[in-house]
Amino acid sequence: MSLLKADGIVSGYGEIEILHGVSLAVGAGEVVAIIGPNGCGKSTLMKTIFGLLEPTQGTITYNDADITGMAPHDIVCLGLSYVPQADNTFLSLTVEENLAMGAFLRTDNYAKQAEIVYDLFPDLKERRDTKVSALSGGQRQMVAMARALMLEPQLLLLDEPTAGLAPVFVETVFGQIEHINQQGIAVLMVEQNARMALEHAQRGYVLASGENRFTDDSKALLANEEVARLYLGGAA
Amino acid sequence: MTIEAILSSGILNYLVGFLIVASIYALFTLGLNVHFGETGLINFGVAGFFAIGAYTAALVTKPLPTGELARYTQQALGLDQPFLVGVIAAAVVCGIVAVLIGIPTLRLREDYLAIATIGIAESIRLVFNNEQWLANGSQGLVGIPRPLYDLVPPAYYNYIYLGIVVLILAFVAVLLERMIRSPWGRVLRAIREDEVVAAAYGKNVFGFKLQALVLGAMVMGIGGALYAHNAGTISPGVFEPVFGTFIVWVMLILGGSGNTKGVILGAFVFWAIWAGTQFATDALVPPALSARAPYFRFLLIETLLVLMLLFRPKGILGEERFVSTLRPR
Amino acid sequence: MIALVVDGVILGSILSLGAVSLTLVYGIVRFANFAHGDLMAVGAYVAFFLVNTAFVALGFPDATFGPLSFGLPMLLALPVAMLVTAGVAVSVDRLVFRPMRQRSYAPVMFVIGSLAVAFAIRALLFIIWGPEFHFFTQALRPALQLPYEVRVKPDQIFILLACLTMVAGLYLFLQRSKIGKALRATADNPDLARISGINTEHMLVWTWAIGAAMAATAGILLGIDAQLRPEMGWNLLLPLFAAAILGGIGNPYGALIGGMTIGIVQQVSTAFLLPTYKPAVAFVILILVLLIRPRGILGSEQRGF
Amino acid sequence: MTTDTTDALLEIDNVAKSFGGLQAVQNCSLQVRRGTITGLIGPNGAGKTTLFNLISGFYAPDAGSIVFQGKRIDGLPPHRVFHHGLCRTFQVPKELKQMTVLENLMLVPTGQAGEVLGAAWIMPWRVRQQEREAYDKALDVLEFVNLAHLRDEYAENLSTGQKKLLELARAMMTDPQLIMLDEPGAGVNPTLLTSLMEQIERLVAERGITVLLIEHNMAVVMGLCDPVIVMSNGEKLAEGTPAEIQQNEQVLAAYLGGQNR
Repeated sequence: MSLLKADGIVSGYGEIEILHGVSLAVGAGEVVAIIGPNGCGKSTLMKTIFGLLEPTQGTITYNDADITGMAPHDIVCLGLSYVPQADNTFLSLTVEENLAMGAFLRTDNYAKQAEIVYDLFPDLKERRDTKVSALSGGQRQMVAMARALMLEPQLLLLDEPTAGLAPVFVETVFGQIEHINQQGIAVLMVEQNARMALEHAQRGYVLASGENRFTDDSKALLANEEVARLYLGGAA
Repeated sequence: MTIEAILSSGILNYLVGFLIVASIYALFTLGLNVHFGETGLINFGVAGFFAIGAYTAALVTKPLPTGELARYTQQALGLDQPFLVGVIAAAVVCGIVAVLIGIPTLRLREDYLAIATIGIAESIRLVFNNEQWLANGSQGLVGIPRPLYDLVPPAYYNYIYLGIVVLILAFVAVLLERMIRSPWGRVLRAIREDEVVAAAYGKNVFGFKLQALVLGAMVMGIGGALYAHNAGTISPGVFEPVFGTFIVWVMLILGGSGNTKGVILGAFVFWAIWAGTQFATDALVPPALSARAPYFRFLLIETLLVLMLLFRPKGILGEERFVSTLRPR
Repeated sequence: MIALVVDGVILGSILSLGAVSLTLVYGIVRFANFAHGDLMAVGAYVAFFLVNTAFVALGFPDATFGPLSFGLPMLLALPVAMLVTAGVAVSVDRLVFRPMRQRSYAPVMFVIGSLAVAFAIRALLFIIWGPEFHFFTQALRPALQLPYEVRVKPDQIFILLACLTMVAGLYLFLQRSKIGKALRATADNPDLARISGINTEHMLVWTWAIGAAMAATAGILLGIDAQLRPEMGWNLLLPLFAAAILGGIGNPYGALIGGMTIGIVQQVSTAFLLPTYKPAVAFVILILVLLIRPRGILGSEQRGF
Repeated sequence: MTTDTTDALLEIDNVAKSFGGLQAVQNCSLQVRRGTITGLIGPNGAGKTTLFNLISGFYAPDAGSIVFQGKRIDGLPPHRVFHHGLCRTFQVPKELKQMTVLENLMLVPTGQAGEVLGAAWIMPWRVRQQEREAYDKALDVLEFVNLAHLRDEYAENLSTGQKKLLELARAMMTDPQLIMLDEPGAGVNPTLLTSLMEQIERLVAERGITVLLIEHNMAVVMGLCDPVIVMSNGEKLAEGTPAEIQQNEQVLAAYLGGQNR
């Protein structure tokens, strides 16, 4: 049974249609990667799923409930968290406070969940009282993910978690994603770092020009030569 | 009725006085239109330039007090110059003040100019209020000469002055309209819309903003000078922010910010509304509260501005579609 | 001179309270609110009405606290005035600024709107209470004699302590409470706040309420120290903005230092200038700051053109 | 892969820029040769747009130098950079909303006598003549980008795709040495895209303008650009002909991730 299901999504900005009918599904506890050349509509898909853009066609269901066109504020309550690509931390707040903001909707004491999250990111525990603006890019990405985990989501949406990070951090971030998944949390990530993403995912979707191009097991995608060629030269 | 009787009738006199003041306010509105309407500069200190213009004109055209008068009136200078010299001096001094205030603020975000212009307006008022030697302190100056006063009998003088004011207003309006609706004005409007684009296409944004600030301030200075010669007497109390600044903003938004005809229309329409509210408050406000009646009128115009901003931000006329009138059609 | 500095600290503490609340509002609503000074005046007049009219009519005892010029009625009036002022600010936001937000107006329109609100509030104060000065009390209290010929009124010590308590309270609120942290988060990154499930419209209501309540307190304290006039808010506008900009606009802790600095400089300037020049002194400091350290004050790398 | 430095129009040497701890551009050195259409590609976050902002004067670099036609331009304000002969467009269209399409274009030409305060009074003939020239040129450009029918429309009423074209049209109003295009093809429909590519080629061939463009559409890059420069993590990773780039292991790795170290 799928946790999240998007069916025939048509979406974009204003009059520019970026997605021309994309479908995907994420099962409980799965790690799924969306890859594809720049401009193929990966981020647009993420924003549409999370209610930041409204699709002109298609439906999105989560746990069998229709969430198409719902406000992000309400989607968060359902157990779906989103880490945007840029500006994804509160820079002037401390690490601890960023986590507290992630747990804003919780009415109980969130300390227990904070401990669980800190166990996932031991680096952050040491720096819990440091302002995020003093952290490195890789650490900030961890704060962003930690914030999104505070509501104990069943599914985490990650938009380009390694964009702009130094290579040494890229592996760390993927390691963290694996840890998160081990807690039983499903992950749907958009990545330009396609090889690494597929190595850490069970399944992958390859988008091109706003349409599904390939859908397969990640090992099969990694072996597919056409996928590799898509990145340089075949995107039109 | 004889012509003389008509000319000196009360209603007509009232109308002429009304038109003179409305025309002077139209000059302030034209100046503010260069600032805000065209360039997007927030000047909350119109009253400051109003005051500087009025005092400059007074000090340049008045002679130094002599004899008995000198015991009661102090003024730093009294140049005894003709009317037009005073008007030009008022414009020049306002322009210089605009440069001084523009340099620290125009590179920063728009709120800073707003705060700084309030500052200059308040400070100017404080200086004229407290510095007795400069322009007779809080009592202000009286006996500011009126141009061409000996031409006709005093009862008809207002017609002459109305002519002078309307001529100057027309001159300034035509002058400004052509400048605004030329490539120069196009740059100003581009800065108002997005100064990043203007800079990316090679326009010296700071330079153009400064030109606009100075030009608008000079027009306000002319308005101030005409006010001083009309009233014949000025004191710091005249340049309170409600009368000096706020009313001008309401006129600008009402008539149509960015449209020369619109802002002149706004000045006249608003001044008519303002006069109308006087009759209304006289009739409606109980005599016991009559001292507070003006504040009912203020409340009314403040509400009017908010309603305009919310429901008709483009004013009566709105902007002309094309900036440049020099282009081919 | 030391006496002037001491006076400056008292004035500075009131300015700090005003500037801290001004800058708090600025950080969230993101425009310069020119009606902030007038919210201070609203607070002062509401307290005046309670203490000198309502409570008297209700037959409250008019006892004063020891050497202070006021008593229990004032302490009761303070929270009521804070609430009323908060209500005024929230209503203004609902009637004027929220429609503008919904129509995504440019920031300049909000600034012009706030000027209209400022004058409207002032006109209402004139209509209700008239143009004359008002005093909370006519009673004169002896000043305390301190070393170095410093004379301090007991009221002034109360003012200083009250301001410091309020600012400290705000600090704790922003640092410790859930809403306080959410306010800082919203000021920092409104989009991310929304994604995290924070309702930013609620945060705006909180901001206006807290900012106005603090402004009301500052207004009342100023009324205790000096007198009440309908234009008191307008006269405070320049010192308040100068303090907020000096401290780095949007930064409450900077505004505290800025307020103290402006207060002390204003008072010390009276040794050389007429006291009526105080707003002009604030203006000169403002211009100097803009000339010398505008970037440090903006706190960002954005370039001017 | 060798670059002849003698005909370098734009030389970027060891430029660095960070934002509050995040290194957006670092040790970036690259050159744009005169008469080329140089493509700048790289994954998101590689620092391409930051580099554009550094070159065009919207940011001052923390370190390094930017030399254009033998003159240093780093640290100059944007309008001075423009007058050195360097023009840019914006990734997210920045149309002047309450101005017509035509006047968005007529703003651009340099040396307009009418931009001097009062020129409309002092020398109306000259201003009028220049306005006619600007008008004719603007109409030509609008004709080309298929916006001529919208010339008197307010720019804010255009669709996003049309705004993108307006962005390009504005750049075409100038006669610079170098045009920097930030994703000119994004959101433009395929038919128009083909003619857009032709026009860029004509700019180079007929008017001798050099072009530096950021583009994500690989068909555009590979069909139009030579050389192609690849950026990754804020620095230049590789440079070469489209064919070379397509076979470069390092580049493949940077895009696909994995072994780029």
